[in-house]
Amino acid sequence: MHEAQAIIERVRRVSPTLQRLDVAVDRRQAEIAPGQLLLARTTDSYDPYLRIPWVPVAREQGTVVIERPAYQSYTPGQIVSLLGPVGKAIPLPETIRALLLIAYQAAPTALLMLANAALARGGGVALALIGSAAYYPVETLPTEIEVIRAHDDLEWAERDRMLGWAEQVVAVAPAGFDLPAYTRLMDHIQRLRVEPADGYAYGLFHPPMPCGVGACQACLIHLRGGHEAAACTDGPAFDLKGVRLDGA
Amino acid sequence: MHEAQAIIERVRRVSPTLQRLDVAVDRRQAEIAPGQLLLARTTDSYDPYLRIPWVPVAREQGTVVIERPAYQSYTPGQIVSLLGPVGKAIPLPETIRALLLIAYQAAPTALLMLANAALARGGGVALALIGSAAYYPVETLPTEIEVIRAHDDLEWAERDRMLGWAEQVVAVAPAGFDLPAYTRLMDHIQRLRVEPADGYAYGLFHPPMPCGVGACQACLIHLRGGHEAAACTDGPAFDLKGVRLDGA
Amino acid sequence: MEPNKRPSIHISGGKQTLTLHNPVMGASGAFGFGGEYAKLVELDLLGAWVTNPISLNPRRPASGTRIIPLDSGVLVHTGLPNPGLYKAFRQYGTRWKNSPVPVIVHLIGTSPEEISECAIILEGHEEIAAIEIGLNDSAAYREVRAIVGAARSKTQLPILVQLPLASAPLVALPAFEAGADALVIAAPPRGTARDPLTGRLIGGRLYGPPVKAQALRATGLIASQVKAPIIGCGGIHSPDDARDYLEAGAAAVQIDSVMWVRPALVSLIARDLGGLEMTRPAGSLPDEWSHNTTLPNASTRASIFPSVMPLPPFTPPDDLP
Amino acid sequence: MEPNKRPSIHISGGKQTLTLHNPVMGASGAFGFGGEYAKLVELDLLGAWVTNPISLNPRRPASGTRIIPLDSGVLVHTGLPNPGLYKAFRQYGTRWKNSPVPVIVHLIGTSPEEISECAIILEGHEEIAAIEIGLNDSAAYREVRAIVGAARSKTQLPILVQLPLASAPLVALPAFEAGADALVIAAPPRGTARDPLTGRLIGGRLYGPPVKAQALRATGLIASQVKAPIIGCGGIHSPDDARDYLEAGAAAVQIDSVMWVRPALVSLIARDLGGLEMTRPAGSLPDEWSHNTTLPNASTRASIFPSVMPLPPFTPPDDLP
Ligand SMILES: Cc1cc2nc3c(=O)[nH]c(=O)nc-3n(C[C@H](O)[C@H](O)[C@H](O)COP(=O)(O)OP(=O)(O)OC[C@H]3O[C@@H](n4cnc5c(N)ncnc54)[C@H](O)[C@@H]3O)c2cc1C
Ligand SMILES: Cc1cc2nc3c(=O)[nH]c(=O)nc-3n(C[C@H](O)[C@H](O)[C@H](O)COP(=O)(O)OP(=O)(O)OC[C@H]3O[C@@H](n4cnc5c(N)ncnc54)[C@H](O)[C@@H]3O)c2cc1C
Ligand SMILES: Cc1cc2nc3c(=O)[nH]c(=O)nc-3n(C[C@H](O)[C@H](O)[C@H](O)COP(=O)(O)O)c2cc1C
Ligand SMILES: Cc1cc2nc3c(=O)[nH]c(=O)nc-3n(C[C@H](O)[C@H](O)[C@H](O)COP(=O)(O)O)c2cc1C
Ligand code: FES
Ligand code: FES
Repeated sequence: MHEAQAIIERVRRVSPTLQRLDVAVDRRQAEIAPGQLLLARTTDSYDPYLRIPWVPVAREQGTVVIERPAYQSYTPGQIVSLLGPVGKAIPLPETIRALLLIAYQAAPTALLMLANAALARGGGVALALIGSAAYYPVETLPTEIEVIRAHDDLEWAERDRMLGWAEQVVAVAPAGFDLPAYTRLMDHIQRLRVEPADGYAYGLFHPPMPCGVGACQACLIHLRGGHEAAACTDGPAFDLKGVRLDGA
Repeated sequence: MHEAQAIIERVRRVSPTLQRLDVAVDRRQAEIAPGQLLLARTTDSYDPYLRIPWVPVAREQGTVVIERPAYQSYTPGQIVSLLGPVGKAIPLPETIRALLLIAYQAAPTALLMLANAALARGGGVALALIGSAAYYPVETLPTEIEVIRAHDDLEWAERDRMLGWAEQVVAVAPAGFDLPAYTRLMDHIQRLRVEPADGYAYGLFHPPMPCGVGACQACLIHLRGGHEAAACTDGPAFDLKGVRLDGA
Repeated sequence: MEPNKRPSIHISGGKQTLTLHNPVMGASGAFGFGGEYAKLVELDLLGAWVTNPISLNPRRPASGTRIIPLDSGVLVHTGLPNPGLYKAFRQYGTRWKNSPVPVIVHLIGTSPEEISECAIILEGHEEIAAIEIGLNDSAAYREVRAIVGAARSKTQLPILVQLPLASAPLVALPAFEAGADALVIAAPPRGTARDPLTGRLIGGRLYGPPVKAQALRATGLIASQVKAPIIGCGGIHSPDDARDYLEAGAAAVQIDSVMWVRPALVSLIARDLGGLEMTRPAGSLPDEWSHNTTLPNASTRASIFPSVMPLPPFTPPDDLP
Repeated sequence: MEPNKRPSIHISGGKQTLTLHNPVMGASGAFGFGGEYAKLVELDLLGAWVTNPISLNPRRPASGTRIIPLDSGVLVHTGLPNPGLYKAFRQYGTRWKNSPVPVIVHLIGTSPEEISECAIILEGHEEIAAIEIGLNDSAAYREVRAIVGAARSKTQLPILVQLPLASAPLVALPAFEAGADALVIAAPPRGTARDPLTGRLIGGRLYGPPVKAQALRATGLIASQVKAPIIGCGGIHSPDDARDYLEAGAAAVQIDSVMWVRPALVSLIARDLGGLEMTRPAGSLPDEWSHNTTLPNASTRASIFPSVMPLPPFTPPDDLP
């Protein structure tokens, strides 16, 4: 975890709404693992003030690939300041066979590096794109991923079959709507498996992160047992069994 | 004077330090005269907050040419918001024969449209680039302009000859250093011509202009006789005979 | 002009009433003396406008007038130059008479004596709809009572008192008790910054979006404590900004430096808050209407939420809490 | 580390003295409890650092913790969660002992009783170099005297009092008279903004460069009125920002949210103000040194002066006034 400069080497439009940046990063940031973030400053202006979270969709040989909305402007050669890697890797079993990823009303961007890691380990990967996530341009995804799209919420057709199939489930939902989304996910899981195993279902928590180092206390997640953990140092992925989903 | 959108149609690097933008502006702003300004917003961010003054170096058929530092980034097709024309035209005699322009420790940008107007009327134009202005890339200037460069202040070799030759003198100096610069210019002029004629020597005043319409009272210039005039509505050019050069 | 859908606001004082057909006003210090903005904004959409600060006697500009750009804002130091109240009437009286909406004269509240004299002068002028008194940052309980009381005893016009941000929670009640008919919260806060031209530290008024959070907080606090009509003021740069003040308890708002940086927003804010037609008229140019103008910078700001990042803004489903 | 060229600063209180080898400190609320920034900034360059606010008893985070992006700043609402003073010692005591520079504990100044009890606890701990007391925005003369006086009567440690920006000019003197050894001006001002996620108005602390002008003004005012050592705090984002506070009368500064957004600037500011070596070391990477980092945005700001526009920054000749 440190602050370093990085260079945008290539800018590619991958769909009408998305572009991907190949960013040459320093050695330690190139080791970034699935789930971890980089906090980026791209201008000298303090507007916007907080760093922007960048979750790579892939990494390779000193380069990370960052997905951004197409309407933003980036230039090859542009120098950016990156703080990171922030947070912990999403735990992925060495011998994962079946990984279910769920993007609920949110882009699946933060799940894609994990999908690639599971594919590399020979696992099967399914990605459920729910609600607005169904508009995500799937042509950008590896073809090995089985994509399920559902416009209406968590009641998608294949849900129970997929939850049974999966050895591990990792979900992402937007900040502010994460707790209700994960509550319903856990309800469904509990109905299928009386008590889900530890490490079966993870949720990503992406509150804004002013500091990224556990200092500002602005990204706390309430855990069972009455204590809190910082999304920036203990997350962003939390085993949903351990999270107080009522937020209290 | 109104607010309208404009489109940057072309971006040309004209020297290692300068670029020029061809900006398609609306009908009324296309009528901008030498000395008048446009106040530009180029981003949605409020940082920077105040509009940036753009002084065209040329205009033609619904387009104005704007000179900007090369390190700034503009894109063809970019839409900008312009407020203007702000201020009054620099008065130029219909039959000007000899016009002396002086850029003192400042870019001559704001003088170039006037230079072109005088050339178009068949007049001779000399441009004295003094101090840091001597670094201005002269290859961007019309070849008809006689350029004099002097590194050391207002003591340039040709000074007295040029002041005698000129029917009209227009000088530009940076905000904050305008009064002392124009004081010395007037001292030189007074030594040559006991009392300079009205309308012989103009100075451009470019204080920051928050509003551009005479409302905020932030751009006042002290005139002889104890009253003030707003640079944004009565300037930016003032007959230096009427200005209180001691600033009081 | 479209029919006005929102009920008018009445601020009664003495025997006269200030009626605002729109809750949006132009603020003192930004709007000029004589309707300088008439060519740039649709003046007749506004509820009223307030003149630049005027003193009994003329004030020269500060010898060191300074504008200092800050992050997302600006510091302005002018010394509040003005021709004095008598000459102001000669210079601007006709324009005040011809204003399509009420004109409020802002008086620099230096002393009770000066304020009395100004109030007496204004009393005879029908073109003036109300008085706004500006208070010094350092004016405390007793001085505020004396200044506002002096105006109250001399005029039947409605009196607005514009409170300094720093002292607003302390002087709101004395200003109200001494006869203010409405409180303007707040005057631009004062700050110090280094002038890049002279290298000196300069004091002045602060303008820009960052002012809003503090003025909005003061508005909420005072609205819950003082039974006066409140006019919110500070950092308004969008209809949403203005609506935030209404939700915090203000009856109306004043807009200031947004007029300098994006004059087109003035009509947009007034139309939105006044319940006027917002639809883009057929054939209008983009200059005249832009959805985007209501949300400057919103897309950049949204980027701190990575999960919603590359998708268009989304609405949560109804069945989520 | 290069030799320190600037004389140390001594803040004496009770029988003990806080010695700052560098006038730059890390501020409470931004720097964490236990040196979370040790991996990101050169802690040993700082004069000291202040812990996040700690209360006698534990405080849970606000149920609606919220971060609201603003123009060039941010509103933060956390509810000041902390484990309480006893548990804080168990959790962070070792790190405080091992800190290369003095650790100052920030106490939430709720009541005289609570502050007394906290002061007694701290008294026995050598790893604590000083106490900083945070005051509530609404605390007035009498309450400030009582809270600071309670601490003074129970500890020989130097006492810093961090004043709310809004009330700083009013409570500086009572805080000093009741025993403060130094005044920190100011705590982050409080504001209100709309949370884009919940649509509700939220109160919280304001951070970012726009805070500076107001805090710098308060520093100048109070330095001229109160004979206490002043520590400037608010919106510092460059060595020049920090130097402005020293020129306005501060003896030292605290830096806060710049650590979040540009941690590399912390060393730069400390090196500059401490008189340490600023030259770029041969072979260093651009990350480690950048002239540009001292002037964020300066080139954009300069563009409001059209005459100097397309030329590099220029120095006026000596013979101009
Ligand atoms: C009795 C009275 C009534 C007033 N009523 C009104 C009113 O109705 N409306 C209104 O808007 N204004 C009012 N003011 C005026 C207001 O206080 C300002 O003086 C005025 O706005 C002019 O502001 P300025 O910045 O242009 O000039 P000045 O206020 O003269 O600017 C100088 C300021 O810079 C500050 N300063 C300079 N150097 C430093 C430093 N190193 N550190 C910290 N601070 C520094 C000083 O504190 C001072 O405030 C009133 C003033 C008085 C005395
Ligand atoms: C006695 C006491 C001592 C304290 N000492 C310290 C200290 O040492 N250091 C420190 O940093 N803090 C201190 N505080 C705490 C401080 O006042 C805040 O309560 C604390 O910073 C937590 O802030 P918050 O924003 O996270 O939560 P809260 O303060 O609980 O946030 C709620 C805020 O939102 C505002 N608000 C909500 N809705 C609106 C609306 N519609 N309009 C306007 N305002 C609205 C409220 O006014 C309120 O201030 C102290 C508090 C008390 C009571
Ligand atoms: C590429 C794309 C992305 C979209 N993303 C979202 C979204 O994130 N949230 C949402 O509510 N609707 C989203 N939409 C839906 C549109 O805003 C619109 O409501 C939707 O297309 C319904 O209209 P239709 O009949 O065109 O499909 C998206 C549409 C497209 C084409
Ligand atoms: C294109 C260009 C523009 C310059 N503009 C300025 C200027 O505005 N002000 C200034 O003081 N020096 C200016 N300089 C001078 C340089 O900063 C430097 O001081 C100067 O080049 C002297 O060193 P030299 O030996 O390279 O000529 C400029 C130099 C160049 C090449
Ligand atoms: S972002 Fe600051 S504690 Fe997590
Ligand atoms: S810029 Fe506002 S009066 Fe001239």
